Amino acid sequence: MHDLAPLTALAGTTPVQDSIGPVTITEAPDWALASVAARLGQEKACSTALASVLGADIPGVAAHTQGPAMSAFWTGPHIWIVEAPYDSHEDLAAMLSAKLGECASVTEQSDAWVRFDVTGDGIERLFERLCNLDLAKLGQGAARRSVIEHLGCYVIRGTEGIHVYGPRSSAQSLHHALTSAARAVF
Amino acid sequence: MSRLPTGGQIDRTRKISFRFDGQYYKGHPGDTLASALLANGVRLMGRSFKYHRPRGVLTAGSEEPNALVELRTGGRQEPNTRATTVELFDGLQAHSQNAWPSLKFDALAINDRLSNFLTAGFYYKTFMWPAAFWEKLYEPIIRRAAGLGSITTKPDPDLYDKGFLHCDLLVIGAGPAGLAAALTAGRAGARVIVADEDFRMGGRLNAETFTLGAQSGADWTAQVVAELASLPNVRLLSRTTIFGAFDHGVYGAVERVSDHLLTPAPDKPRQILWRIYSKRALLCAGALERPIAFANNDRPGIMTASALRAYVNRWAASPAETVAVFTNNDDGHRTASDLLAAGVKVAAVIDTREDAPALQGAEVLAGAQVTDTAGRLGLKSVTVRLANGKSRKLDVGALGVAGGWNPNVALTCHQRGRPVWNNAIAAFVPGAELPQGMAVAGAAQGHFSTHAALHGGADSARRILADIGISAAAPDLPQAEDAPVNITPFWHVGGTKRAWLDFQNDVTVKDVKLAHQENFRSVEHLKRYTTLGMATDQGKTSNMGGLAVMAELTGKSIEATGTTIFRPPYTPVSMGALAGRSTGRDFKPTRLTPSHKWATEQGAVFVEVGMWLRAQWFPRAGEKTWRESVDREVLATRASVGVCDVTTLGKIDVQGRDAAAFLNRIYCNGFAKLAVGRVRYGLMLREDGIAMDDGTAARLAEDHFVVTTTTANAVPVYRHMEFARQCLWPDMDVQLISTTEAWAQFAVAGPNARKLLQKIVDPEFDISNDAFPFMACGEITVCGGLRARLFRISFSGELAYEIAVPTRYGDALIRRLMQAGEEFDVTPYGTEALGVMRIEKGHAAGNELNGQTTARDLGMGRMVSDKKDSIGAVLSRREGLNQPDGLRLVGFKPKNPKARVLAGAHLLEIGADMTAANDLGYVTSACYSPCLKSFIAIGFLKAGDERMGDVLRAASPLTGDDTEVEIVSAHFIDPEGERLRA
Amino acid sequence: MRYSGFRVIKEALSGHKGWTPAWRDPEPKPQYDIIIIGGGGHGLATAYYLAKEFSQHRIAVIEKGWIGGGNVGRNTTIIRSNYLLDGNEPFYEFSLKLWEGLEQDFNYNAMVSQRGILNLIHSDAQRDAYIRRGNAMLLNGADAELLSAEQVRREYPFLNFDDARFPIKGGLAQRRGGTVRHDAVAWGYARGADSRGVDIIQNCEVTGFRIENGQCKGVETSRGFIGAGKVGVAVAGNSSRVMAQAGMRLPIESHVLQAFVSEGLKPVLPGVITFGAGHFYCSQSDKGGLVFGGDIDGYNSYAQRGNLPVVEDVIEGGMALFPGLGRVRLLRMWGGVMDMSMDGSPIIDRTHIDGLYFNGGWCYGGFKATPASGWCFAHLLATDTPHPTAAAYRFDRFEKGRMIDEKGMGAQPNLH
Amino acid sequence: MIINHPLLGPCDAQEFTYKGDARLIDRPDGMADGADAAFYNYAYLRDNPAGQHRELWFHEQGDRSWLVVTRNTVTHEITQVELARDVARKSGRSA
Repeated sequence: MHDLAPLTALAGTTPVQDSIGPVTITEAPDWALASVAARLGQEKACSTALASVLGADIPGVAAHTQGPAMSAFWTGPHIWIVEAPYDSHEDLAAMLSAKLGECASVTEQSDAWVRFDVTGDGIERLFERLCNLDLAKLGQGAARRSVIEHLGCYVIRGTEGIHVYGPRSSAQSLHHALTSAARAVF
Repeated sequence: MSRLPTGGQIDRTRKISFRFDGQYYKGHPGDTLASALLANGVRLMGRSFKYHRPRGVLTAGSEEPNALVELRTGGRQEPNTRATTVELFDGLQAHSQNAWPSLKFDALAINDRLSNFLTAGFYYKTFMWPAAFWEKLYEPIIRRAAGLGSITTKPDPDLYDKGFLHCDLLVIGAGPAGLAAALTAGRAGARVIVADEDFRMGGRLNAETFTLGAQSGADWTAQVVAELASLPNVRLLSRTTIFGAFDHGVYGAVERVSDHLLTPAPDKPRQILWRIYSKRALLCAGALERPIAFANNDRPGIMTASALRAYVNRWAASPAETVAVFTNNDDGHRTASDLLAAGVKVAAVIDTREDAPALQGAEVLAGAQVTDTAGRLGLKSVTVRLANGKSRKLDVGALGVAGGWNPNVALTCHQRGRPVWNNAIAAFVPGAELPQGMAVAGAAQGHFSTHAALHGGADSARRILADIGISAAAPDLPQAEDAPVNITPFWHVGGTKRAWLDFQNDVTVKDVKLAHQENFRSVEHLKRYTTLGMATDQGKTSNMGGLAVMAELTGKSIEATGTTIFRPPYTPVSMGALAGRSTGRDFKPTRLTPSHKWATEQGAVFVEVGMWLRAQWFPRAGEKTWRESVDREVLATRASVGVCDVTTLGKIDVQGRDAAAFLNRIYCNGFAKLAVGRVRYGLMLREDGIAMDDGTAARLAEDHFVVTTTTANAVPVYRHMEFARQCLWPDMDVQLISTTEAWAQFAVAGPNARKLLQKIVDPEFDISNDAFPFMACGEITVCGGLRARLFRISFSGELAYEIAVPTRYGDALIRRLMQAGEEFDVTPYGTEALGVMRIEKGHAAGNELNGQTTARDLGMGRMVSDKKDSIGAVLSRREGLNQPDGLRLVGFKPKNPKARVLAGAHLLEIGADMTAANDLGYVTSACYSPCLKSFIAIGFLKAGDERMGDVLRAASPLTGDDTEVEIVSAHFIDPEGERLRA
Repeated sequence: MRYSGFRVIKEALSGHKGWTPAWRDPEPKPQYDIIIIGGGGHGLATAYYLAKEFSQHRIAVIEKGWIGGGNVGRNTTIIRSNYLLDGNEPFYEFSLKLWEGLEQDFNYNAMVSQRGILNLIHSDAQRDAYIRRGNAMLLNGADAELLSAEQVRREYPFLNFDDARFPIKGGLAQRRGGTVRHDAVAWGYARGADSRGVDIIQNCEVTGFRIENGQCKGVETSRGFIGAGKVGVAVAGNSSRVMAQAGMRLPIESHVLQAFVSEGLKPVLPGVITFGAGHFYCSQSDKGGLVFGGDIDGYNSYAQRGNLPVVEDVIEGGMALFPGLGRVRLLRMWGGVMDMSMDGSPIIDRTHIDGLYFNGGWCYGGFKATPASGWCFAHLLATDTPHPTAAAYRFDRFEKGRMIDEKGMGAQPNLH
Repeated sequence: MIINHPLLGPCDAQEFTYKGDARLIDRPDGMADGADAAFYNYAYLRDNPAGQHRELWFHEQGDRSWLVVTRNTVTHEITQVELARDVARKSGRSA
């Protein structure tokens, strides 16, 4: 095993957490991500294969589904991003491409994104200051891409709270946007 | 003291202290600055724009053209603030504007004496001689006299925010119509937003005395608002102006969160810009009363009758003990009776109608007109011409003018709909073409009675909710007045004295007559020539009068005369709100490289490269200039080894069975036959044949490439490839995704690059020159098992690699490289050294790929394959892009090595005149080459490839540079490429 | 009637009874030598110069609505000649020289105000590009000046130098640039043309061309057929629509550009500034309003109105550059139709139809070009040869690969 | 403006990047005779109608689909939105 120490997207050795009023905004670095895109003509095969890997239905348009070990969300026509705990799945992309074989193109995305988990009462009031998604219609299991302070982000309604994936290199700008909006609201 | 003993929606139990022009006054919660000043006996509040005439309030709302003040001080100083909308708060400070030395004595009031010379458009006819005097003399005087309030140039210390709201129904205006509509929709469970610009909902109900059922208007309002507030599906936004109706049901709104406070609470915004996405919208914006033009109708104390009534009813403030009303319709009589009821003396109601109704408690002068007024700083008397031709003088301190009501149609016209004329009310009402999803109800629709407003609001809400599948029941609505509109249009009293139409801009009836005389007769010409309607009220109080006068002069109907176009914003919106949080350093996001933290520790100097911050150079102790640092970084790299963070280059993962065939069409050069484990330089053309971007494509597997783009073009290139994939060749099996951020990538360059890498690359991977030659690539592991990608490519011209690891390990990797490289004196280098080395090597970059150059210009003409159909190939063959004397990329070496060659210099023959005719090309990139101990440059020269060895001038008259340069190959260093193959 | 200070005083003392119409409203004649379609700035200027400089007669300007109602009545009033390419710079410098003598020439005060224009620099690459441009300007006989950040700070101390996302690193100034009272330009040319016998016919819409065996004989209008020896089209915002009536497809897309004006303020901005790291440029009018704009909305539109995202983008730029703007209020916003050509540069050329000439594709650079555009179009109409400074503005440059692409954006109009 | 995305439903046009006339799908064959004229026409000439316009929008901040939007350039009313890939296939484009 190599001996290089990772940094979080906010350039720390431990995740940053902010509690502002009723909401808590937590940097969540411990996720491995890989994009899965169906090969042309292999859409069905890919869906089936991915579903069995997930142990759950593959997510439909703008949806997120949770499997026993892994979860996934829709990012475009026949394209999904698969999530799994980083410690157990650092090689997620390799594993997926082995399992999906010829029917999909798999690309490692773990470090393309920074993830923030936002929890607490009134997060709707926070997100109406951040992006144009209709939070009232963004029920559990919804996954939409939207723009937060000029940054293209995925906004996912989880079991408790909202997960935001933003471009990793802009982690500090996104963190600033989330926390300053929270202070403005609460 | 003109505060009435009783009444008004003010909290008399509390006193608020404020200052106007340094003078202390007291008011009550519920007051506006205007009502509080009137209550303190202050009628003079401002000066007009052109003639600097003394002015008081004309209205009680956001349409106020006269009573504009500078509110607050320092960085918070806010010019042109309507005293009629400023909610009084403790410690408020306001100053009058556009007056010097003081509001009471304004030197520029001299303009009023000269008014006869300063008629509409006079300035177009003079100030032409001598030409030079315009900027030097005339214009500075005009500019100083013009303008209204002033801003401090200090940064605004307050925060602003933005947000997004969604609803089934947006109700614009919370008067009787809006509240009835909101109640109807709210009870039906629809998602409703109710927005009102006032700090107290209710609209005119706050200013009227009549009852709804058994309740006062204010009580009914309070009850409805309370119910609405209790509904989770209803959102009430007071202090919120809907300022624009945009496409497809999108509305712009500004909520004034903190303007009623001395300063906003910490971290809280002053205002919020809401972008409201609505399925339907109901405009219940009410109507605005219009004045009548007569001689000297602009004196402090003369205001619209509804404003006079509002000050008395809502704020218990009367501008004077004795007042009169001048009207052409019944509503003026309502003002008079309300004032009487409040104990204000009404000297007379002057009614232009011969058949004017009588009024209990006040004399009605039927068929009479106000012909003049007196009182320079405040109204003292009005002169009335009676029906019998005799004239009478009335001593009054205030005059309420009732010229009829204009429905507030502005938002119905924001998508270029035009209002239509309605004779019954003598006003324009909303036309047939409304913004998508909008309906109108109440006074805004021309239905002026409270009964009509209530029922119009409720019925419209039910109708438009039905369109979107929501059925709503009719609410129980209270009995309310249902007075008919009785009006005989009357616009202006004849006479030779000035009668004001546009109060703020000082446009009088005379000016309209002059415009007509000079053939500025279209409403647009009228507006632009006289500035009628161009004041901060956007013509709300002035346009109708102007139109009516022009219609009279041309003999056309008012409808045929038409209106000018209503444009957003409905009322002026602060720039801060429209910018929201994106100010200062937060103007745009910042992208940081994986080695940013480490580079900061090294004391690196950073530079903005697009959104990225990159290390520009790494100064060391004792280095006095940036050049010292950069020269050191270049020499150390070329002598041993250097490391540079190149993560910012775009990376696109290209997979699929047709990946190679796809790239073969994207790049002008061939890619079909690139072997797995190899990298190739690629040049992309735009379809018009001009070079778009360059980079490398590494083939990691038969069906897997990693494409790099320049930092600047990462996004456009990805977009371009998706276009080709989805629109041009939809059945190619290709999948694309950006991996720019996923991998931390470092260039390791210099003779010792391999030795350094061999220390961290895991032993099972052979990176010897034979096993891993120039332009090889592969997936490897480093530092004991970390997955990585290695590319043997060189931008510097040295033996070089680019190594990529997952971004989270980028920081650790650069530290490890530095540590492992100590024995080679490894040097981190920044973008400057990178730039120097690429110029020394003659590599094209952004300055050369400037969107105007072809492959041929860049010396890569032969790369454009004619054996295949690739994007841009065909149009790159056009004659204009293939001239024998066309531009070619070449190198330049100054005859005197110490002489600077400047990027942006132009090339001319020695001794040739500095004229465009002699322009032979230009220098694109230049630097000092520490290796060649000389300045060097590259750039484009006409037929440059045939001019090797010639000497030209690189001239930059802009900077005073003029250097003799020899034309050389752009490849200054290692032209044979031995180093990078070593 | 000649305008002068004395005249103003004389009229003031005699009740302003002597002022005559600035232009007549004649009925169209059956036949003219030259008809100009479009009573905007360019059309009126063309007619003016045809009559004054090229001694042409029997000229009519036909306008669908009211004159000056196109982009000359709806722009941000900036004049400048700070162009890079040989195809452009001599033309815009010719235009600037005409502006400098315009008011005396047509006896109308259009408030030509050479208060200077400053393009701010925020990166080294931008400086390199501006140096290249500034030198091109000087080589073409225009004026240009490179300013350091400190010099910029001295002239505009209130810009954001200390807390900026993209720091100001200098600027390229053209002191002879400035602003003009835009409506007055249309009125001045109209009055000057009218006084030289040109018929200005308002409320007369062209509905078609009468073309007989490859020769344009005149135009069908809402007021009947009007014959002409030559027809010149100068209908910015409607170029494609009008030329389609002659069966032509143009290298043009029509886009909306929004512009903005603030409430009146006491003087704060000395000249015209353009932000180099965002979409924002601004000047202050003599009335005191800050007149500003930014980028086009980016989609084809004839609607003369835009949408919120671009409004916000422009004003974010304004606040980033000038943090004191926060409490200034936006008074009015509007949209104009920009005929965006495929390389960002205009067309002044003959068409393949004899007697039919075209002037258009001005993108959002049309106002500053008004005098030279009129002069050069008049030159082409009168002599059938292009004016030297406009010789590159040909239709066939796209087919031949001789684009004049200042920004290097290629054949995508919304990027120019 | 609001674009009713065939998969995602109503989306703010701000999330999209505009390219232009949907005829840009019909790229000529670069190897065919007369390609020069065909490409000149393709790259440079536009109908630029005042009215119905079929145009290409890229959902850059969304699902990365290219769409063909039928929009009225005078009223901005949008009457149809399709996935550009489907349109391309319908018009006979393949690999």
